[in-house]
Parts: sequence; C-alpha cells; structure tokens
Amino acid sequence: MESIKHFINIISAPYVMFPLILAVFFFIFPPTDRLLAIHKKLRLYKLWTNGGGIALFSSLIIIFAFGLTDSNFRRIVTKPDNVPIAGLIFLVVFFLWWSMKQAWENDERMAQGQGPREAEDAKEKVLVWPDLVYIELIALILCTVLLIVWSIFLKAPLEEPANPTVSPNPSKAPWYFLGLQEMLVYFDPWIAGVLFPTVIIIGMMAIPFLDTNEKGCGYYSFRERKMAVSIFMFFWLVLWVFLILVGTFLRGPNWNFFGPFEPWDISKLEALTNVNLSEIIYMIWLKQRLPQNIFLREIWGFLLIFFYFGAAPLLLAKTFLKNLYARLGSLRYSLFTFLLLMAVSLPIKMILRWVFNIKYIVAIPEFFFNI
Amino acid sequence: MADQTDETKGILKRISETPVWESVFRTGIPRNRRQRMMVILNNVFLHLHPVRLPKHGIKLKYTWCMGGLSFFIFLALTVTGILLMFYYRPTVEYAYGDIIDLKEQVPLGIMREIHRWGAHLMVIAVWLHMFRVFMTGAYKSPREFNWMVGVVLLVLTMLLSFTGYLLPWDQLAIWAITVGSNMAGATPLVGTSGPGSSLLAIGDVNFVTPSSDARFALIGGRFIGEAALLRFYVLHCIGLPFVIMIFMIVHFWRVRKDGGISSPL
Amino acid sequence: MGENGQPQNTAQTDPVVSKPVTRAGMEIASPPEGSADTAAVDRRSFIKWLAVGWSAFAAVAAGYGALVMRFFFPNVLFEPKQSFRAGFPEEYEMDKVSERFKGKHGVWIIRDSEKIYALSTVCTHLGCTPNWLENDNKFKCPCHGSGFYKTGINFEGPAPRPLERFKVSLDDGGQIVVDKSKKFQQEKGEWSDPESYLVV
Amino acid sequence: MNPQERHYNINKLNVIFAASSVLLLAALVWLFVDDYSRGWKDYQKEFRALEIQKTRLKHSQTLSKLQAQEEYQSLGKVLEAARKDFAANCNSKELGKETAQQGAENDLLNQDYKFTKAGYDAARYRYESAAAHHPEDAGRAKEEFDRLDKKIQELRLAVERSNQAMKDREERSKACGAKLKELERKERVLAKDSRILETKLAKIDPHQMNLANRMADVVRDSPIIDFANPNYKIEQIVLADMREDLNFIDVPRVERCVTCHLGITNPDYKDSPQPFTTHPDLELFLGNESPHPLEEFGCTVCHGGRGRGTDFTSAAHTPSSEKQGEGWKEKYNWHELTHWDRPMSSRPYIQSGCFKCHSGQMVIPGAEKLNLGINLIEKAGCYNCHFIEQYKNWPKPGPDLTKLASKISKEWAYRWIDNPHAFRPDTWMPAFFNQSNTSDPQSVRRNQQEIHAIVHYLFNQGGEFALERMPSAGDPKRGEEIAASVGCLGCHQVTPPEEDQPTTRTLLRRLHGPNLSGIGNKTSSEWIYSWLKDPPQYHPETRMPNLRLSDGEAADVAAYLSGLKNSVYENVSVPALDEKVIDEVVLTFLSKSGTLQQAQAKLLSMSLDEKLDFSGLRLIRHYGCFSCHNIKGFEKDKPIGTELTFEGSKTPHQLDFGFIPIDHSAPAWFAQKLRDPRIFDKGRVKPHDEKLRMPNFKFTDEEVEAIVTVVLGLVKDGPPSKIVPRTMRNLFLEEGQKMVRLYNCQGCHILEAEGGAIQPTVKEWLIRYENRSANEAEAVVPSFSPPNLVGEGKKVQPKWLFDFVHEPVTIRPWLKVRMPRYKFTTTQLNTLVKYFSAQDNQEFPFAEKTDTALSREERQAAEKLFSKDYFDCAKCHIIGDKLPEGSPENWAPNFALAKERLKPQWVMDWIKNPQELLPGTKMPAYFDPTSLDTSGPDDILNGDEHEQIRVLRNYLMTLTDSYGTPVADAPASLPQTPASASF
Repeated sequence: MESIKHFINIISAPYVMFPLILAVFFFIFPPTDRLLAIHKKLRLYKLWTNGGGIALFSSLIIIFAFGLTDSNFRRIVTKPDNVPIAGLIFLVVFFLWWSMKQAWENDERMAQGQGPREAEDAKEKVLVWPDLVYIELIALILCTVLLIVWSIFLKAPLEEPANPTVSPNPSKAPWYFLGLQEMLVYFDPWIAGVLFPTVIIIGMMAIPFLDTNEKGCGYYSFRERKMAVSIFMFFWLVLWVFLILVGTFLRGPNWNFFGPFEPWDISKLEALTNVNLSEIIYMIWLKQRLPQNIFLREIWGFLLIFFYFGAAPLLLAKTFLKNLYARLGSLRYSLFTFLLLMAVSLPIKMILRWVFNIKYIVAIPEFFFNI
Repeated sequence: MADQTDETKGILKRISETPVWESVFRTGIPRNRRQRMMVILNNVFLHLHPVRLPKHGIKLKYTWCMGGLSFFIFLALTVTGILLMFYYRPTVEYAYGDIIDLKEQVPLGIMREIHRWGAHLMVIAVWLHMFRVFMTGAYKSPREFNWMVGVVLLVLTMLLSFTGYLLPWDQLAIWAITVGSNMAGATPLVGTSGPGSSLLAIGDVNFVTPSSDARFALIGGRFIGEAALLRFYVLHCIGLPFVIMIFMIVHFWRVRKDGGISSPL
Repeated sequence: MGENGQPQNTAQTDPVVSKPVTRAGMEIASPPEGSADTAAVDRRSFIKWLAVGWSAFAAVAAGYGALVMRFFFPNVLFEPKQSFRAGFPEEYEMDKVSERFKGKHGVWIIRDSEKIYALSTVCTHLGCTPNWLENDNKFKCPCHGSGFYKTGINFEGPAPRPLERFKVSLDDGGQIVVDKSKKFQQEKGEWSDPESYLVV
Repeated sequence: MNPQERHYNINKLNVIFAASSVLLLAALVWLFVDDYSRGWKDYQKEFRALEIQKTRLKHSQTLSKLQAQEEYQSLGKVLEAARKDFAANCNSKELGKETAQQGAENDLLNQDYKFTKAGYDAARYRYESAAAHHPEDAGRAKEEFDRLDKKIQELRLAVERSNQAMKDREERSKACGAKLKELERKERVLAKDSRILETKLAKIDPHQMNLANRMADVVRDSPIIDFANPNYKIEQIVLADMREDLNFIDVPRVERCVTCHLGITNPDYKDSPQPFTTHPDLELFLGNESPHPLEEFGCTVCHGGRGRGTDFTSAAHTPSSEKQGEGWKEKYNWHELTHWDRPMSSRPYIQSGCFKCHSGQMVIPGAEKLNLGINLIEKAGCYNCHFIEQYKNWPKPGPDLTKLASKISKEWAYRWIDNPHAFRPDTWMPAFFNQSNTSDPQSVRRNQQEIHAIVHYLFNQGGEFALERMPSAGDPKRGEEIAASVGCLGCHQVTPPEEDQPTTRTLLRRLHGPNLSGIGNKTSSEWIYSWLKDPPQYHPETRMPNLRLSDGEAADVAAYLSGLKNSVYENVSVPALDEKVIDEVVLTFLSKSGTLQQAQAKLLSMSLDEKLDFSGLRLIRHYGCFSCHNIKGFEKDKPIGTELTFEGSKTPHQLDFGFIPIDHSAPAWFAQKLRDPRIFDKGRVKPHDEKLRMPNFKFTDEEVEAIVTVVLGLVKDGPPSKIVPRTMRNLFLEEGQKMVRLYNCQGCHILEAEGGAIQPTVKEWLIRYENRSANEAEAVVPSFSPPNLVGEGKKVQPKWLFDFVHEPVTIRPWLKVRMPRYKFTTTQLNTLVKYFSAQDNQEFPFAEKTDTALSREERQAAEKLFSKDYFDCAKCHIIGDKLPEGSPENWAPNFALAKERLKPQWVMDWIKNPQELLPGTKMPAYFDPTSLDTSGPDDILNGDEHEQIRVLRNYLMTLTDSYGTPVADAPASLPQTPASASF
C-alpha cells in the first residue's frame, strides 16, 4: 500500500508525469496517419467503446477511492473550493469519452461509406415544442437539484479576515487561473500572466480561420480532422486542465511539488540551481565575467528567440510542414506557427529547466524583461 | 382525467376562454402541429428557439445541453446575486461580517453557496460547451464569428468569477486576487513591473508609477484595499454582467441567424 | 407622409444646395444613375463633409475612451502614508534583521557593519511576504519558494530579482525616516545611491 | 416616383452630421477643460515660483558661505591633487583585467558552491523525510547526502580561499584610493547643505533642468495624462483618530487644506502672503514636536471648515469681518457655504476650537481669550440660568438674600435692582430693567412697580442676622492699613474702577469679591463688622474666608470700610407704589393659571401686601433672580435659560435673528445677544411678560468676544475621550484647578505660573506704610507677598498641608498678609492636597519613608555646616521663637516646622540647588549644581558633598520650637549631644 502511494508520488512529479503524458498523448490522439496506424495497432481506440468507458471510469473511481483513504489526499481534495475540480476531472473524462465514442462510431460509418449518424438524423425534422423545450426544462431542473444538494452538503469557504501583511502559504489564484500560476514557475509574470492569456484568447478566436478543413462540421468525427483535434486536445487537456490539476493538487507550501499522498511539509526543500543562458555561455563556457553591456550579455538569448520565432517557421515551411504551408498560405501559416511555437514554448521551457537548469533565455531584470 | 366532471372541464375551459387569458396566451394549449409551432413563434422567450430542428439537434447525445445550462446557470447566478446584494456591503468594514451573517442569520443565506458553486459550475459548463462545439466542428463556416463571440463569453465568465472571488474579503480572497492582479502589474509598457515601463518616461519623470499603471486601474490603489473591493464589486455586479449580456444576445441571435444548430452538410 | 415630394421641393427652393446635390446623394445609393458632369464637384464636397463629420466623431470616441480611462485614476488616494519614523540608529543591533516594522509598514531594517538599510517585505516574484529565517540566515518566500540573502539578493526560487530597498534618511531630530515611495533596485545599480542607506 | 425610397437630402444630412459631430467634439473638449481648470492648481503654481525664489536665495547664500570657508577652499585644492594622484597611480588597465579574470573564476566557484549547497540542503531534506516516511529508501538518500556533504566541505574551503584572494585584491586597489575617498567624504560633509538645496532646485527650478526634464515638467501636468505623475496634485491627510461627526456616525476626517496652504509647516514662509504663510505658532501646532502635529490633528479639528473642500468657498472659509467678506467676494468669488453646519471659525473666535478637546481644563495654556471667556462665564455666572454640563454643581455667585433686611435699606435695594451699574460699574449683577425692549413709558412704569414687588418679597423673607456689637468705634486709619496688608485686596478693590481698563484674568482675580468703594452708603459698620467676624453666619455658602481678624482689627476695618462713600443713589428718587400697575402684574400671572374671570375675581380678594408678595414671587421666578442668589421659596426651581452645553453646535437656523440686520451666523448672533440681550425683540409686538428677559451684564466688546469664543467651543463633536487622557493625575489636577478658581487662590498665590494678583497692592502698601521707595518696594514685593506655591507638592508633606489649610499657622512671621481660614470640607481639603501632589508628580498619599537619623559624627558635621563658620543658616531662618537679626524681608521660614512640614527629599534638593526649585529665591546656593562634587567645603565629611547635604537635612529635621535644647526624638542608640548648646 505504502509503496504504491510512494510510487504514485514519484510518478506524479511534473518532470516525470509531463514527459509520460507527452509520450502517450500522441498515440491516443494521433495527429498524423502514421501515428493513427500505431494507434490502431495498439487498439487504443478501444478506449472509446463502452468497455473502454467503463474501464476509464472505474479506474478513475478506484484512484479516487484509493486516494481518499489517505489523509493527505483527502485533505486536499475535499477542500471546498477544490471539490469542483474533482468534479471537473470526472466530467471532462466522461465528456471526452462520450465525444470520442461518437466520433469513432461516425468514423467507422464513414469508412464504410455511410454518412455520420447525425446526417441520418438530420433528415428528419422535429418540432421544438415539446421535445426540446421539455428536455431543457428537465435539464435545468436537474441542474438546480444538483446546485441545491451541493450547497446543502458543502458550505462555501470563508477563511480568516483579510490581512494584507500575512500571506497564506501557499497563496493560490482561483482554480481556473492555476494553469497560469503554474506557468509562472517557468516564465516571468509578463509572459505567463499577460502575454500567454492574450495569445490564448487570440489563438482560440483564430481557430475557425486556421482550421480550413471543411469536413467534420456538424457531427462528431476524429479521423477527418485528427490534426485539429489532436492539437486542441493537447492545449486543452494537457496545457490547461492538467496544469490546473497540478496547481491545485500537487503544489504545496513554497509552491514546492508534493505528491498526492505526500504531507504538505512546509520545510520541504528542493534544490533550485537555475542559471540564465547568459551565465552558462559566459561564465561556464567562456570562463569570463558577465559583460557589463546588457545587450552584449543577452545577445545569445535574443538570437535564440529570433531563430525560434523567425527562422524556425521558415525552415519548417520548407521541410516538415511543407504541405501545411501550401494548404494554409503564408498569412495563415505564420499565424499558425506563431501560436504553435508559443504554446510549445511552455513544454520546451519546462524541459530546459528540468534538464539544463535554465532559468531564463534572456534575462534583463533591469527592465523586467525576462524570457 | 378520465372521470373529470364536465363542470371542472367547464371551469378550465371558461378560464382559457376569458379575454384576459386570450390576450396573454394567443395560441391556446398546443395540441396540434400548428399550435406547437405558434407557441414557439409567439412567445418572446421560446422564440429563442427555431420552430423545428433536425432530429440530432434535440438529442442530448449531440448537444449535451451545455450551452443551455450555461445560460440557465447565468440566470440562476443573476437571481441569487441580486438577492445577495441586499445583505452585502462592499466595504472593508462590513464585507467580511456580512458574509458571516449570510451563513449565520440571513434567512436562506444558502444563496451564497448556490451562488458560489453555481459560479464554479458555470465555468465548467462553458468549457464543456466549448469542447462540444469544437468536437462537432460547429465553429466552422458560417459560424466563425459566433465562435469568437463564444471565446469572449468564456473570458467574461472567468472574469466574472474572478471579480466575485474578492468580495468575501477573507484571506483566500485577497491573496488569490493579489496573485492575480499582480500579473496586471507585469503588463509590458503600462505595468510598473512589466518590461519597458521605464521607457514611458521623459527625463527623470517616470509616467508609469504604482499609482498610475495597469494594476492600479484594476484595483484602484497600490495594494488590494477598499478601492479594489469597490471596483471588483461594481465590475462583478454591474459592469461585467452588462457586457456579458450584450455578448450573449449577439451569441443567441447569431446561433439562429447562422443556421441554427450545426448539422452535417 | 408616405408620398410627399418634399425632398425635391427642398432641393429646388434651396439656392445653395441645389438639385445636383440631390442627385449626388442618390448616386451613393445607386451609382449608375448619377450625372457625370456635376458628380466630381458634388463628390468632393460630399467627401469633405463626411470626412469632417467622421473625424470629429472619431475624436469624440477617442475622447470618451480617454474620459473613461482618466476616471479610473482618482486625484487622491486614501491609502496610508508611505513614510514613517523608525527610531534612532542606535536602536538597531549590528548584523540583525529587525522585524519591528514588518507588520505595520512592510519593511525590514537591517544594520551591518557599515550601514543601515531598509528592505521591502514584498517578494519580487509575485508580491507575497517572505519570512526571515534566523537560523538559515535567509528570507524565504512562502508562496513560490524564493530565497533571499540578508542583503536582499535573491539566490533561489523563481524570484527574478533582489528585494527592493527603500529610501532611508535622518530627520532633524536624528531619527531614521523610511520613505517607501522611493525604491532602489539592485539590478539597476541603485543600491549605491547614497539615499538608499544610512552610514553609521 | 421615388424609386430609391429616399426622403432627406443626403448631403444636407452630411453637413448636419459634420456640424453636430464638431459640436459634440467642442462640448467634449470644454468638458475636459472645465474639469482640468481647478483653483488650487494656480495656488500651487504660485507657490512653486515662490519656492524656487526662496531656494535660489538660500542656495546662493549657503554656497557663498561655503566658498568663503577656508577649510573648504584648502580641501578643494587637496582634493584635486588627490584625484590626479589617483588617476596616475591607481587606475591601471592591467590590474583591471587581472581583477576581471580572477573575478570570473571567483564568480563561477561561488555559483558552484551555491548550487551544491542548495542540492545539499535538498538532499538533507530527502534523507530526513525518507528516514521518517520510507525507511527503505533512507540508505540511498543518506549516500547522496554524504556525498554532497563531502563535496561541500571541499568546495567551501576553495570558495573561502578564492573569496579571500578576491577581497585582498579589492582591498589593495581600495587602499590606493582610500585617501581620495576620505577627502571626498570630508567634502561631502562640508557641502551637505548646499548639495541638498542644489538637488531641490534641480527638481523644481526649470532653469536648472535639462531639456528632457523641462519637457516633462510641462507634459506631466497636461490634461488627461496628469494622473500619472503630476507636479500639481491635491494633498490630503486622513485622520483616522480625529473623526468627523456626520450625525450618528463618525468618519475619518479628510484634510485637504495643505493643497493650497503649502507653506503652513515650513518656517521659511513666515512673511509670505496667504495661502502660503507659515502657521504663526509651530511650537504649539502642526510641528512634528508640537503637541498637535499636523499628521495627527490636521486643520479642521481646531479651525472648523470643510476639510475635503479644495476651493476657497467649498472649504467653508469664514471672514473675520464683513469688510473682509466683501473683499473675498470680489477676489475669490466667495460666498457663504450654506449647506455645511461647521464653517471655519472666524479669526476673532479661533480659540473656540481649543475648547472642543480641552473643555475639561480650567486653564488652557496659550488660549488667553478662551481663558478669559471661561473666567467671565464663571464670574458672571452664566451657568446659573443656562445649564452647562461642565459647571454642574458650581455654587451660586451672588450673595445670600434671605437675611437682606439686616444689610440694606429697601430704597437702596430698589435703586440697585433698577440700575446696579450706576452704583458699582464693575459689578457682576446684571441690569434687568430699562433695557432696549422695556424703555417705552408703559414698560418703564410697569418695571418700576415690578421692582417694588421684588423688593417687597426680598424683605419679607424673615431671615434673621444678629448684628454683633462692635467693641469700639474703630479707627478707620488703622483699618485702612489692615485692609491694605492682611490680604483683602487679593479679591476686593476699594477704589472705583478705572475707565477703559482692559479686562484681564489678573483683573478678574481682583474682582472676585465686590468692589468695596461706596460700601459705606450701602450698609452699616455693624453689619460689616459682623460679616468680617464670621462670613458664613450671613451667607452659609459664601466663598469669603475668615481673615482671622481680632475684634479690634475687625472694628478698625469696619470703620474704614463704612467710610468709603458713594452718593450716586442719593439723587435717585424711588417712584411711589402704584397699585393699579401692581394689579396689572398680578393679573398677568394669575391669568396664566386660570381664566381671566377667575383671575380678576382672585385679584379683587387680595390685599396690597398679598399682591406684592404674589407678584414678587412670580417676578423673581420670571427673571430668575434665584439662580444666582439664595432666596427663600426657590430652593427647587430649575434654571430659566437655554441649556448651553452644546450651544456651539447650533446652526444659524436654530437662532432667532428677529429683524436685526446682522450677519446670519451663530457667532454674530451670540455677540449681539451679549451686547444687548434684548435686541432681538426689536420690532416685535409682544406682551410684557413674553419679552426677552436676559439681563444686561454690560460686557465690553472684548469680553463679549471672549465669551462667544467659549460658547462656540461648547460643541457636540469633540473627540469622545477628549484628548487629555483621563488619568488619575489629570483628574486630580482638574478638580484642584476648579477649587483654585472658585476660591481665587491665585488672587494671592502664584500657582502654575499664574496669579499673585495681590502683589501690586503689596507694593503700594510697602510704599505707603513701610516707607519704601518705589524701586525698593518693587524689589522686595515677593518677600512680602503670599508665597509662590510652585513645587508645593514636592515640598511639603500632604498631612501638614491638609492641617495647614484647615487651620493655618504662621510660617513667615514677618508677613503682614495672612492665610485666611476657609470652611473647607474634608473632601475639599483632600482635593487640594491631591492637586498639589499631582502638580509635582508626587506619590499620593504615601511617600517613601526617609531615615533621618544621625550618628554622632554626622551630627557634629551638620552642626558645623549649620554654624556661622559655614552656611550660617540661622542668619535668615527663624528657629522656633528665635528670630534672625536684620530686616524682616531677609527672613526665611521657621526651621522648627521643617520636620512636620517639609519632605526630606525636597530639603536635600533645595539645599543643592534652590534656584532650580524656586527661581529668584533669596536662599543662597551653597553648592554649585554644575560641579557639585567640588563645590562644598572640603574639611567636613571628607568633602563628600552628598553626605554633607544629607546630614544637614537630617539635622534640620530634628530642630524644634525650642531651639538649642536636645532633640527629644533622636534615636536612643545615638548619644545625645550637648554640642549644640554652644550656639
């Protein structure tokens, strides 16, 4: 029992869990035909059947049931404001399964030359009164029931009166912003708190214009738009929901990482031995003091960033993403690659941190400009 | 029903034949097809819906009803929120005590719980709605604009929740908002701790100061205090609901105008 | 109302805005109908007025924006005063971190062998309040784990820069005055500013 | 017909649209301009110009002073040389390169150490936590920990070595520049003042700015962006403790006065025009060290007005005079702020602000006008008719009238009531009749009869006062001398008041009792004699003490006083009794309690005597005579006037201005009311008994101003706890001060640095009866006046003080003036004793017991010091019956009383440094307080001054009435010494 917990504690560390997810993710949601073939070979689509659903759900329930026997896990999960996040896990898994199940069914139908089920349904028209109006009424009645029962069982949290001089440890933002707060570990506030949210909003708004695939409109499907779904799932599930879960359940005092079954020990220490790129280059490689001139000091970082956002898309357009470039045209392509690179920069920065202890690529704290 | 007497039938009938009844309900009880269409067309609220839908459009399997639930939770939050406003005073002196009183003495102060959990639920419902729309490709032409409006609604939903978070004025509230609002201070150029803030200066005179930057505009002070509480209160109760309503109206209007529920071509 | 000939009448009786103008107006609605000879003149005046109107309108819109923006910055603040008296230099022990004003003013006052300086208790990462750990001889922020030396220099955790120091001076009576409205940042080389410390 | 379905001419619409857009734009610009132009900005600009001018001047002065300094000049030369030297020797490039190289290595090493240390700390935690939670992993964790531990030990050595090397190098390069640094430091110290001014100028003076800053100076205050970092901004102070009363709720006070009054705390602006002038008294107000610092007290707490106001009118400024108001209207477009209850106090009444917090104190130091007002209120007895919380239970100021018949005649009483000021211009008795609303013939007629009725009632009370027979006719001449010397003149005057004498508090002390000039016309010498012998016999609550006069002395004084004549009333005729008018009066009162018919019937049944009695009673009640005088039959009546406890909070709407064309403000109304209490009846048609009845005290304008100041300070919104803390000490002080005031102690003594009103009369007495020249008299006045009581609490033992005040004894036999005997209750005596203790911060009631025993050697030493050879104490001091030689003004108090009277510690302090305890005392200083250890005689007690003082003190504490005999209560263990007999 203890060793299982210990094991879970170890694998839930971001630097274990995140690479694991990265490794598995693209097999579960294969963006390309080649990965899809592997996916099929591994029979991962079985996840999206009733049996898979039962397996998914029962394992989720087992994890929670098992977890709730542990006092640390229980304390975190049953904190009133964390309850919706536990609910969120179940809801997300359920709706993910449900949508993917329908998508696979439709994919199968279409593979056999039939249209999607929705197309069949759509041939028939139904009057809104009373069918839709009625189920809506029932849905909102049930929703109200849920709210009332939830409110009766769980009181809204109220802590000590506000005290500007005593900050609780850890101080956490509202849960839906914990993804951003988690990013703060790897990025400066101006990136994690301002730039990323802006890019996320713009990126989301740009989805309809970037996804020029006309197929898959109005019905669940996967294979026809696997690239789009895969990227969306990656952003939404991994970079948003997963980071929220990490921020909520796995970050304890001093924003240190704590496994789900690990007590929140305020004195836990992690070796933080981060260096800036400029320090690596000048101090470790060139064995010099850092140059006084800021620009000279950070020139390498700037070059790297320039390459990443400027040259890399061009190179990709000529090589890996040739087809994509052709399909999207230059404007859409550059927007797409910019957003993609922006998003990918988070895992890149994480890995740079874990592997090379890199704190900032460009570090100009004098002007609050750190990347 | 079977052994209903003629007399009772007569009463119901008589009521439904009075001019008052008829002036309100034009259609009568929707029994036949025409009446079922008319009842949707004639009612300003039901008119949100089209008269008829392709069959998959009414299937829960397809829609998950998440859009409708988001709107419903919004309405529930509006009602409970208005009720809470009768007992809550957004000042440093009173806010915390008023929240305690909601639990301790206000009759049916459980409104606060419904409001808070409803807020969480709304964020989740909006996300799932977005997820469903994505999975059915419903953002594709001709619904691009409505997807964008939807993104705005998602952002507004989170801002509404965020501004409401401060109001209980407890440790949870001010420190969550401190962490959140400090990010505004890191805005490039116009935040004191953001890159380039020192560029907005002439000579020795700096124009981006803790009392004139983006964070200040948000919280009305140099730290979370009386002014922040009032600003968040006004945004939470008036400002953002007003904006989100406008966007919702556009959203619903465009759902109808862009061809109703998305269907396979 | 529906079938009056008013527009034509007005156009005819008005000596300044005469008939052609009316046509120009129609032209916008349906270009093919315009008469070629007078159209150029009409178009110019048409565009001129339209330009004046809309640029004024745009300016007004910008003005509204400025108005709303300005409204959010009040002319006075009801926040506590930013400077305070911190007693006499002799009250501070050598090489000790004084937490006397941490709670009330958010300042540590530290005396080393040469000088006295005042450190802000605001973590440079996200503004939490670090704790002074006497045994470890460091400040540790509870929020995200940043650590600072007694000098305020950051050495661990996500804090991007050292803690800020405040202006310290002596008043006429020889008491230390800490002015929190003036900050000194090490990374800008401001700690060598003589206002940032008191020589004792 | 209209295929486009158009109606309007689109071009016309375009023009209209353009015009309206432009109009809207103009309106918007106007809106911004209107918001931007605020009056205070102009003041701030003006002030800045002033500031620049002042700073420039100061700077050039400081600079020229600095440059004239020799030290500075020579330092400049040395510094220059040192700089050259430094550049030549210390700044080698090679050295810099080497340093950089070494620095890089050092940095890397340090970083390595830092990281290893971090890893080490983490490994330690892992080991600890593994050992606690997962023992199976502990072994591995320990291995890692040990490895890092070893590594860190190694690294540490390397780092320390490297750091030391780096430090050494730095030291070396520093050493080269050390001299320069030291010189630079010196220069900094010398030029500090001028540097500060320079930096200030660079901030405010555009001529001292570079181009960018000059641009910024303009841009920062431009509209819309003036939020970011403006020069000109509203300055405000929020006072959390000084709450503003907004009716049923207190809110923090917000003070924006300093937005325009920019120089208010800066002494440099003393001579600048308003609004920049410095506050006239920074010692007392606003200064950081003052008791009322700006940050804590703000402005409106004292001055009133609306602290949030930022323009001249909205700050509720109040002009000092109508003329000033007119000027303001012209200059500032000022008008009275109508919807604000607490406008600023106008200058004449400014001290009313003090009273808000200091209303518990009898004397408010520094607020002379207010103090005068308080004294006047007490003397005039305003609180008798107008209830004032502070004066609850104060005694009635007027004499007891129950035994009036024994004192004066009815005619005299009539004339007095009719016009008291004619007989005694400085009397506190106000005039009730012949006032502005009762001067018409009908009223005059009625008034005459009313006075008759009152007199009738007063003389019919039946009070008995047995006049004592005088032992002799008395010698007026001797009586005059006695009156001049024993202390009567501390409270009374015997000459008619001088014209145009300004009212001061010292004068009021001498008006404590009535002016006695003309008393011969008022009453008989027998009455005076009886009164002097025992005042409470006639007036049980009188504050007149017993002067302890012998029968002969009393007779002399009585003879003298009855010779003081004033014949003003001789020529005043008393009108005859007119029953018809009396009937009218009676009817007025009767008809109030019944129908007119009943009244008339009742009237018919009354005799004249009954009528007079009836109307006398009603009239005394009507006019409130009983408020100040004890009159039989009014023991339970309530004051007849408006309560004044919160009178200052009244708004003008609550005051009836009648038809009097004065400023509609509360101060103006109060002033007018006091000058002519009946004036607001002018133009009103009222029956006689409804006319205003407040009597006329004939206050001078300055007195009126002082009283109005107090009344305006009687407000509701004082700070809840008042600012003076309610400690026992302060309560004792307040109580004591009240007694001091009531019994006019300061008429004779100096207390709290005030009083001694009697001293001028002592001087006169010295000139007249002791044949001193004016100068001489002036010099010795303090010796012949009642003693200065400064430090009394420290000086005397509480028990002795209690006994002394209860039954005075003679301490200073050379004094003619004598401490009278008061009929104080035990409570009152205790109050006084506590008051003196509190004054000097003494423990009360118990003090530490001091051992005053003397050993044989000590006694001998003390006697030696006491003797002629050393201090010669007996030269001035009386010891029991033994009087010193020489003239009495050099005498000093009786040593025999010391043991019972003086506090041992005080005696020592006194011997050590008498001038400190009583500045100006005749007591010589035998020791030098500045160098005590070397100032005493060296041959006694080994020259130990502290010991000398101690034994001398102990010796004094053994002296008794019969000086020279052995001390009875000397400790038995000590051999009794006969040595003192040699004296």
